Amino acid sequence: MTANTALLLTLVVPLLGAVLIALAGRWPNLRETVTMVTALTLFGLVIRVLMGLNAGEEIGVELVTLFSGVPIAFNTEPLSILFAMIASGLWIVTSIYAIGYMRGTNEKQQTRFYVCFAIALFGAMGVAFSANLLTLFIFYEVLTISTYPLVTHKGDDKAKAGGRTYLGILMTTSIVFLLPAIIWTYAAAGTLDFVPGGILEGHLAAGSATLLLMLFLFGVAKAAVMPVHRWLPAAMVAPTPVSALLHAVAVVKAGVFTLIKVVIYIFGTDYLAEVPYEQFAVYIAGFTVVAASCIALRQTNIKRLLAYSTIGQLSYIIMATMALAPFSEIGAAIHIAAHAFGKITLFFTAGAIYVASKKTEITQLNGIGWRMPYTMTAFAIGALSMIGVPPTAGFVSKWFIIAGAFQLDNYFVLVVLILSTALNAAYFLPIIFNAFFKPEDVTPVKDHAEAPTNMVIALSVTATLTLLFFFFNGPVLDLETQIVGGMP
Amino acid sequence: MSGLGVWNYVIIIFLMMIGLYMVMSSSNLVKKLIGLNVFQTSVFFLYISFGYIEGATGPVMQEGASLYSNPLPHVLILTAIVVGVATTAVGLALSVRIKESFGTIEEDELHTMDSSL
Amino acid sequence: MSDHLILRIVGKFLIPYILLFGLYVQFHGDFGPGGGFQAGVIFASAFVIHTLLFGLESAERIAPQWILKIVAASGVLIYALVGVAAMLMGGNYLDYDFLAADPIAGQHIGIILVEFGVGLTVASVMMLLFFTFAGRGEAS
Amino acid sequence: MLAHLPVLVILAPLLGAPVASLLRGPNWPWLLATLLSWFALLCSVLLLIQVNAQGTFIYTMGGWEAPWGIEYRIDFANALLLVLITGLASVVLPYARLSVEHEIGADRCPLFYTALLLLILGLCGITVTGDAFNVFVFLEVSSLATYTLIAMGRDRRALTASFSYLIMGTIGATFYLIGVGFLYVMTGTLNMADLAERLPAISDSSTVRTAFAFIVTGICLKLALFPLHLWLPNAYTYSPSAVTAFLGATATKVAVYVLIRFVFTIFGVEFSFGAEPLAEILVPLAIIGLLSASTVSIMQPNIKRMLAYSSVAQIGYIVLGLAMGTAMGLTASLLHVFNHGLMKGALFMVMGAVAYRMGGTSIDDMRGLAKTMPLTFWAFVLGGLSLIGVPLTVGFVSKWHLILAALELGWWPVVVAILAGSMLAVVYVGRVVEAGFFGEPKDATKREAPWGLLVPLWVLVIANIWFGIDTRLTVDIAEAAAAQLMAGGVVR
Repeated sequence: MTANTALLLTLVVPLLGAVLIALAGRWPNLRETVTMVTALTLFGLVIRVLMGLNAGEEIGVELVTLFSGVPIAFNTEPLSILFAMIASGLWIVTSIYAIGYMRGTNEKQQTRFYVCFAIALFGAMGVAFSANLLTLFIFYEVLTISTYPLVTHKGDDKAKAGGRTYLGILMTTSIVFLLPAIIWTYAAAGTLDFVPGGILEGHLAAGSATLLLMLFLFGVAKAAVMPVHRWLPAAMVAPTPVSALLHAVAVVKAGVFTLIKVVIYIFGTDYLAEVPYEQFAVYIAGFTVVAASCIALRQTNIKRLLAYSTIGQLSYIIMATMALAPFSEIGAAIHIAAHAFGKITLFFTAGAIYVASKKTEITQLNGIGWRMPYTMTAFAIGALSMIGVPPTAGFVSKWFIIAGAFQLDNYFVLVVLILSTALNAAYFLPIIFNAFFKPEDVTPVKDHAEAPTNMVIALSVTATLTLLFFFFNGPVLDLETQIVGGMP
Repeated sequence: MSGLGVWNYVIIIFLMMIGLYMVMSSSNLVKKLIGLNVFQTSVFFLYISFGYIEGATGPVMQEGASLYSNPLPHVLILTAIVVGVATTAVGLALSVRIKESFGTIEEDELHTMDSSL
Repeated sequence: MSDHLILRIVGKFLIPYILLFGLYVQFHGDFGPGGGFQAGVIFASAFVIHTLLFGLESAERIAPQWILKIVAASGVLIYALVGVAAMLMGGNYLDYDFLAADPIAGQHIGIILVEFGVGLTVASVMMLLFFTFAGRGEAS
Repeated sequence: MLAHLPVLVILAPLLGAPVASLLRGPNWPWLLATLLSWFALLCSVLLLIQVNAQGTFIYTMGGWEAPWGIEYRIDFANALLLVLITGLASVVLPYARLSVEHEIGADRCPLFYTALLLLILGLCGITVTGDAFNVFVFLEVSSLATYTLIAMGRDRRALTASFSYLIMGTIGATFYLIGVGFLYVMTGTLNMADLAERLPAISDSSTVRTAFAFIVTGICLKLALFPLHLWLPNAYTYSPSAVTAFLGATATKVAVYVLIRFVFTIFGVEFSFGAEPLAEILVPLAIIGLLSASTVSIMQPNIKRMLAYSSVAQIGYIVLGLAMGTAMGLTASLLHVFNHGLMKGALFMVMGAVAYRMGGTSIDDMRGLAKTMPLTFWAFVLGGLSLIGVPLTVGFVSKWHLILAALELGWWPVVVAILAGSMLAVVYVGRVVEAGFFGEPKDATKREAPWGLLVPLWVLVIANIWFGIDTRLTVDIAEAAAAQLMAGGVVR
């Protein structure tokens, strides 16, 4: 199998999986086997593409031409392979987890759940391997639409309201900001291909370039920059596996991934540095980091807290990208991975707590650490990664971002990082402390122990990954330095 | 067409306005149709007066005639008249059925029955 | 109006001439003013007078609605098929030149046939319209 | 036979209509009409291929050369329209069998199919003819058929809807007739190509300007441009489902075609946009129309009516494109003519299927549709996405070109308006989808619509996706047509 075939199959397999899952809907065991097989196959295919990339194979597939010069085309580069690996790899873990969660909570419409999940992965793969902005936009929308039934899974009024906010914001921004930005780019440059060094240089007036950058920044609402972040907390009405994989990994990372792509391959970092007021993007992201952390501090619901934490972490990545230092670009790419491992662990634990004890509020967690030791240990690891304490994944990326800030003497970035680290610590550490060292204040509704085994396995795996990433980040680092053209 | 000066147009415009005014102002559906007919007929006159040439004979080949009226507008209007008849017939048929199912053909009464009309 | 003796007598007297005049206008159409439209209306007007004078039932005995429908449809078909015939004989649609060996004869044949079709349709449709409206009033 | 293609398209319904009126029962006329519409589609496709291969296709009726006789003149623009009309007819007719028998009753079926064939005849006729007066005749043929078809709706309000359409439609057509009369007086010809040749020399005269005003106003009435759209919502709401699907997809589009033909071919770009303030008039009307109609459609409890208002809004997009007076804008306009035909056809057919099972088309009837009629529901979702303009659907293709055209002119406020219109579409489509997805079915015992309705429906839905992905056919033809029209369009 050539790498090109593998690339195409990464798109075909999740779709095919969706169809098979739908067909196997009546037999839950078969259905979940299919899900697992699909996830494993997909991961294998992504690995094959990675091997092709490392071996220097020519990778690129063109399907049909939509508009003159803009085909639906796919290729790969270090950033996309990283995103694809995270999304597909964590899908395996999430599937294991989801089986436990969905059965544990007796959700309805489970077949629809798995089908939509597979389609969402299809969207994520498409986003990852898009060779041009239009292809990316198409899969971006596939991702939006396919996750809507997942967000509204419960079907009650609260879910509907959440779904409305979710779809409303994502659709509005993508239609009102992102689409015109793309068409404008096309009108100016005559192409939408992702080219190292960018395609816009010399095609736009200075003021227009600033406006275009802002259109992209707010158009890609999946990156959740304030004030277009509100869909993310709203999406927390979804079942936890959805929040875990999609709203900590696939969907939100598709957002920041898009922005990084735009910065590196559409504008080009050199050109962007000349765009006036480009630093506004850094300030907006920095503000989002601090503001989101402050809001997170006041949350009582675990998942909402995690959602605001995600908003803050995403803006780290955006801030690092927009800072335009080579180190910070690498840091941004690595933080996609680092945050993914940490945040999925946190969501897994939130779901595990819910399944085991039906608890959703932070105040109820006192002393729970001794009832659910594995879960809460994993929680602690995830939280430490969010704060950026070694030896966790979060430390690695933060290191690079800070290095980038020094490269440019950008003290704003530095201050934001320090401030937010303090805030992160302020809202995560008390939870860990209370869970292990405070006594349970009320007797729980039911006497519970750990969550179902597959959930514990899943969250242990991701927690381990969070730790391992600290020690074995070499390959990823080597890969991602390619995007800035070698180690700076 | 010099023989008529511009009077034919004056008359035609007058008829046209009468027709349009009837369509707009009368609430009775049949009267609306009559107005529509007047309006259409004024246009027929317009065409026919286009075709008139002073001193010309009818457009059939004959000895001693060199100037013929233009037959084409007449042909066109013949078609338009047929169309007009058909429209009137459909309109009247509709009025009959409206009368049968609503019991009235007064537009304001129809409106009071159903505001969405 | 069946009790208006004068009208009835005059009507009876006039109707054949109206029909005859209709036929004249119909078949004179390719030489002088005339043709299917006018002829059809004149022809139908005779029936309208008949209906007014002798009642709908009597008129419908002469020209039942189902026959009129067939006639109306076949008039259109005659028109369309003449065109098709011209097409099959090598010309464009409705190119009468090709209907006979001599183009002028072809034009005559074509015009007469087409006008005949038009006349049939116009006459029968006019009658149908009148009968339909007249019949509607009685029923309700 | 290839030389006769333009007339064969017309001939099929012309021969079919009288025969259908004589047949009995619901099925025979249906079968005849369906086969003939397929035949017409075949001819249109062949015609399009011919035009693509050999350029403009001219057919003289009765062998009379152009200024004396009527000629049919097919270039890219009308070839595309013909494919749309006959294609939609070919899909709607198979669908009509069950729907019409259900809504109209078996005894009136022959009449229905006769009228429908006449409607197809009229629409195709307007499209192929190269004679300005002939357009009027076919316009009235199609209009008369339309009035009849609308009046066949089950609701008695169909009658009043049909009546007001009759009044408005006739006024519009008569306006058009006045305009054509003026042109004839000034030029002595009715042939479009001749008109185009002779008009530039005398374009200063006030008669020509008056003619232009009358013609544009008359056609805008027929194409339901805001604020002349008042006849449309009721007409679409109360007519039988199959009729709404066909009308919604084609009737106003043909009027758009006539407008394009007059503005670009006959009067020419320089006159229409230079001497006359066409853009200044049409652009604001189009924008107000698309925004206000979209807003109104959000509040409609009857989904058919909602879609009707959405049609008025979409007409706004189409007119906006052509009112730009650029090749790009015209391309977008032609594309949207075709694409909107596909999506509205599909959506109205969905409503027909809903009416078939649920007995109504209000939002209450749509509740819980995802459970009771999943295939119908998903067809609505896909059609709705196309209406919004989500990528990979046809709606996206035309919106893309429209925005590109507006950007080319630097009309930023127009871009904003187009996007705002899309947002409103999200709301009104989303509202129905939400009801269908989460609502409790009014009657849970209802089953999926029969295959006779579903298959044609899904054919259109798939066409929506297909032409959204494979844009070669539509975009290339629309671009070629736009280039031809911008160049004056007259190729002797």
